[in-house]
Amino acid sequence: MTELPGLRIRGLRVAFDGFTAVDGVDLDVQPGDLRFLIGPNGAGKTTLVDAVTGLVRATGSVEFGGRQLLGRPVHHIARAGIGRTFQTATVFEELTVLQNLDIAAGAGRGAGTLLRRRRSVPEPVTRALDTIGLAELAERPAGVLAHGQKQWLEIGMLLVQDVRLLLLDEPVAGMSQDERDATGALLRQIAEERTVVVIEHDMAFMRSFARSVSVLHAGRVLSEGTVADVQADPRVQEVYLGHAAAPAPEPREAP
Amino acid sequence: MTIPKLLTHPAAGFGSAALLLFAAAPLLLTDFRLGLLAKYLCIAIVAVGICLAWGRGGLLTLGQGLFFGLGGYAMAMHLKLADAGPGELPDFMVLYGATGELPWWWRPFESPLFALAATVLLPMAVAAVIGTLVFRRRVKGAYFAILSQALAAAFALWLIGRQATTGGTNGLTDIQGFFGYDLNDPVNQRTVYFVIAAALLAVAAGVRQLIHSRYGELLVAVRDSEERVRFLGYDPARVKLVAYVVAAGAAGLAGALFVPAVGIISPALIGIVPSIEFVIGAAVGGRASLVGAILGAIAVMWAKTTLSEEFPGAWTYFQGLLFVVALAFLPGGLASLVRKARERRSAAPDDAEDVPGAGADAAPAPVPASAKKPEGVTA
Amino acid sequence: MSRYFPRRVAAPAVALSAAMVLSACGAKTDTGSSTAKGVEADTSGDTVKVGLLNSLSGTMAISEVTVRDSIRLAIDEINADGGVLGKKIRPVGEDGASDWPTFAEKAGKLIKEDRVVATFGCWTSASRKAVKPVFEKSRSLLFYPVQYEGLEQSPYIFYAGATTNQQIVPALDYLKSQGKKSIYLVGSDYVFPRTANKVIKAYAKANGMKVLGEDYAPLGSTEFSTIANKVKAAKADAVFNTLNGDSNVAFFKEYKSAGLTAPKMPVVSVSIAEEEVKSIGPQYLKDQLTSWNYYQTTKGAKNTAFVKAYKAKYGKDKPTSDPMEAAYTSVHLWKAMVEKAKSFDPEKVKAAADGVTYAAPEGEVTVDGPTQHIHKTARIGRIGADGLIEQIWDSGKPIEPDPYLKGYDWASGLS
Amino acid sequence: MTVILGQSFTGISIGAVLLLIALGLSLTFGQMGVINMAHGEFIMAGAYTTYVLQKALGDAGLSLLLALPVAFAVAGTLGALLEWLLIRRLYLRPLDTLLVTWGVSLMLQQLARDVFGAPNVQTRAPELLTGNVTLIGGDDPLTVANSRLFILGLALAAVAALALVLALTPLGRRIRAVVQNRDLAEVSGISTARVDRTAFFVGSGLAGVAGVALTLVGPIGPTMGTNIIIDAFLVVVVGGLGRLKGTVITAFVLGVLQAVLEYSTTVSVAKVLVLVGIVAFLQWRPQGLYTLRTRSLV
Repeated sequence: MTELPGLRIRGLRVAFDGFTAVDGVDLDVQPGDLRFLIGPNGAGKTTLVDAVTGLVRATGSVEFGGRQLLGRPVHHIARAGIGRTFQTATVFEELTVLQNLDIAAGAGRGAGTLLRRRRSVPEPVTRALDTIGLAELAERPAGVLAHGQKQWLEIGMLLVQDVRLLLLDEPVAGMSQDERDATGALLRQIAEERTVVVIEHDMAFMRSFARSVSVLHAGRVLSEGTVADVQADPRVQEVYLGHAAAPAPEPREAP
Repeated sequence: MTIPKLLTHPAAGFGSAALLLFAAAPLLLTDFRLGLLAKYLCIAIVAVGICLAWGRGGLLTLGQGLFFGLGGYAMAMHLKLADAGPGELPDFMVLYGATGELPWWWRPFESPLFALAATVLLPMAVAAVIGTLVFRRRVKGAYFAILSQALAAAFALWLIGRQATTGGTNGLTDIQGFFGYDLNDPVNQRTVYFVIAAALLAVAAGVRQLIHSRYGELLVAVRDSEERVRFLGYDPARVKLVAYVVAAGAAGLAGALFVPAVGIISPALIGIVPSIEFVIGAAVGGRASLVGAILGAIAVMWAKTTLSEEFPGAWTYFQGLLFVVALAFLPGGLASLVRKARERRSAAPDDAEDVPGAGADAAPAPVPASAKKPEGVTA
Repeated sequence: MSRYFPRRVAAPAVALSAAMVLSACGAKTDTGSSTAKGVEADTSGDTVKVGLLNSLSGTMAISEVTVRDSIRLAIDEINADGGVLGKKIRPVGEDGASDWPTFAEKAGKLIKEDRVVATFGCWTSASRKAVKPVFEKSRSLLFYPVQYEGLEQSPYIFYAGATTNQQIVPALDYLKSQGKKSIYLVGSDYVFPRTANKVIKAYAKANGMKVLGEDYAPLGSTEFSTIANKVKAAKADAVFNTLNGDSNVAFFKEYKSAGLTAPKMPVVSVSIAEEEVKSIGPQYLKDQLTSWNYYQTTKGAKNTAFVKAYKAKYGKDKPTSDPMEAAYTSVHLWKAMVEKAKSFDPEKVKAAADGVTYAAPEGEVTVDGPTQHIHKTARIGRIGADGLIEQIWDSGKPIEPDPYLKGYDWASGLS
Repeated sequence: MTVILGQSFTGISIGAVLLLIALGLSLTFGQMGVINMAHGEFIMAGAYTTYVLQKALGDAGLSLLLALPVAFAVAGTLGALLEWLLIRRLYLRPLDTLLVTWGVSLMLQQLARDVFGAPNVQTRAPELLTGNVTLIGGDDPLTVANSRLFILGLALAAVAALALVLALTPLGRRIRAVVQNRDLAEVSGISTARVDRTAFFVGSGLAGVAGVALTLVGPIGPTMGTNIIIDAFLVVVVGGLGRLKGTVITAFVLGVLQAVLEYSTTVSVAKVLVLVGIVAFLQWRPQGLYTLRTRSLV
């Protein structure tokens, strides 16, 4: 296996009409990490991911495997091996699960392949179907899937896309406990070969699966380290609970 | 294969269409009605392109008149030059005061090969330029529709303003021959009909192949969530561009074939109103269904002829009502009714149903909650 | 297996069509059009059909509906009088929808499906140009009721409206006689105004008049402040107006707002008849000039009867106008020609046409056989506050039609 | 010199007409995102209202003044009706809205044709508005038409009124809230459906007022709306959605541009150049002159 690239962010800043959403973030995610980004609403978590994936304009520096990402179009960043999901699962509802995955696998296809019909299922797609457990539902339109299944499908799409870095925005929001556990296991499995960054509000989920955590507050990195480090940080406690000195933030349902 | 399955098989559809077009229609219809059918088929060719660009790609091409016109004028210019004979000016130029010299941009159309190629390639090239600019800047949705309309209107105005070299409002009319064949001869008129029918089948087959290819699936994906496709590493601008250019080529071909069938091309076929009328057939029949779009276009044109023969005012009401009913209450068009009926009859999944987007067809693309604002441009 | 199908079907389709093309070759253009035969009209029953081809919808409906009405009036009169050659006339109406290709399509339908003996209608030159090849190919007759730009002579069209030397040239003669030395040309952007203005410029050059400007507005355009400014700045002695339809309304409102009036700078219009005066409003048109061959106020018992019959049939507030009168007259002229030829056959009707006369509301008119135009009297009118047009000058006698202006030296370079 | 000044005013007065016809759209299209192709027919309804009132009352001045509120109400009601019958079902499908309202516009045109006849109808303008004011006297006088001044005044008054309503009244606040965040507004107890309908009433009503003004300069007929609708949309698009300021500036800029080009070329060429210019401009600034930068995804 080749050396995994890591993510290196320096002085990242995003402003909308006078409001600064991300205000000078420095962040390093080592190759093979399973990093959780937490923080209260409006901390700039999603905007950070938006900036990394080219969706919003930002200043500063974002390097992945030594390559500068800022300023490049979204689809180039995607081809550089960075994939993401959204808070609300966005799969192609009218296409089948298989078609969703096939499209995700095909960014590099030439015109000749594109203009022909799909004759067989590409090998990575078969593998991904197994990994995300949707092999049975391959011919169903994605629109009829349950919420959790859609989230898995999204993750599956990132797998076949063969990204090196996965940026997941609240992947377990709205899932049952069983589904959460399954998702967590899936993320662990994925993180063995790739780098994963997860935005999450669910603290129990974070505690169970995070390898490292960064806490964002008001557009800045407040604290960073292992789960235990972060929980022990008084600044984090203050942000989450006001002045109370509770030992750890309470688990909190995502909206 | 069972018999019912055979009947619903797409090949059977093409076969029976060919049978209808090449055998039944010429036998049953008078020369005049066959001529009308030829005209309808031209509109159906435009609808095939619209089905791809709008139904599959979500690009509301309200300016197809532009491409129809480019194709039509390219063909008509050559035919007028051929009618005039070598070295002579077309009749209208003499009449409206050209100075005896053929304008430089007419010259290449003296060559039949150039003209034939231009009927399709010229609209495609123009579409490629427009599309590249527009899609790169992420102009989409209604903005795209209004811009296409403005361009079609501008082209029509430009043609009208240059009477000495374009025939102005009259357009190019009184076309006598078609590559050496006399268009006055009913036999040749029939031949023109066959050419058009064959062109329709060929274009439909080509677009069907596109729709069922991986590209077709990708196009639906772009329609439903362009941003998501971009995050998968594709450039949606290029995906849309292909659909737009192919639709332009179909419209250009239709325009070119319209000229020998009807004997005239004029700015009246290019502006805003005809451009919208190109869309209505596809909308009524089912924008995302190829068969629906073709049959819809033919049916609407037929209704226009018949209704306007009997009650000219009623046609306008009817046309308005068609838009309202088809789009507000039946967004999948008649094709969605047929599909529902078929689904009700046989719960078993059909072989032909693995078409992307077949399920909800033209039901509106799911819109993220944040998109209650108009589709427009993004930063 | 279905995935292989497009290629399989496309191939036979292409082959089939290629075979069709090869097997079904008709006449080549260079062998002459001998195989193209005219369409024979149906004269077998005790009625004959005639086609009525006007726009009943779209922008031109405004004008063309009135023409349709007067054609029907003429047909009713003829039928009440026993018909033509003992056969009653049955009108078959079609809507051209203000769209030229539709005109061509409907003309084809009238000739080939309804097998009419003659067709009356069309208004714009563009619609006439669109149907001209249809009538020529089918060898069927069209009677065209509107003044037009000349330079045309189709063997299968009878032109019942004025050509340039019966409307535009007399108007210019009148302006010249009034001592007007400079004119400004305003027109809609289409065939008639552009061609008319070519004639006007040639006339002006030969007659020592100056053309101070020439402006065209797109059909349907309703923004005329710039043109009014230009006209005002040019300080011409008169304006020659060939605008069409809606544009006239906006133009005259702007003209009045700019402080321009008929005594200062009269406008001569050749497309504004009584119907248009009504929709623009006499408020804006008072004392402006028009040039036509007929006005509702034209003197004569025949016109009194025509106006009375028209109002009785269509309403008291409906004015009669030149194109309506020409359309009405054209039906009666056709009847006279058919009766002279004793046949509905277009070729025989054409042969009999020369010298056929009819006592029309505008006075006696005569068909000129060689050009298939009509001898008509030119009349300059002044628009009154009541919306009617009062004749202030006429040519005294019918003017011989000269569509190519061959009788005018200054026009030699025009065609 | 006079010509240049005269042409500048012509440009401004063309701009005033554009502003009037686009103003209602800047609310319904710019703020609410509804593409209403029948907007032109609401303008037509306003014009016919003037005609009917004048028939009934006789006096040109009185009927014109009275027509302003009545046309606002007539066109506004038509708009609210359209919103209630069709548009509210289509808020998520802007392209379908475009085509549906096109169909409605066809039917309204034919209705006008059946009720009032295919020919244009005429209204008399009050004598006061048919004259002109001389700004510079002398041999080459610079005059400005009273009707144009009236339209300019009316356009500016309408803009001011709309701006005030949006900025100060509870209705305005609700409209802005719904535009900015529909879901949040709904949760905060605002009936978005009712706000939509009211906003549509106001926007369509403004079209009616524009129709009254147009009777002074143009024809009143069934097709008067179609001729101007695309221009109106382009003004709003170029100005930038959701920005009244953008609509106002764009209307006047396009008016002056049109006037200058018309003077130096021909009317047709000017129109083509303006259309192509707009397309080019949108290449450069796809969101129009003024834009709201937001964090929205799509």
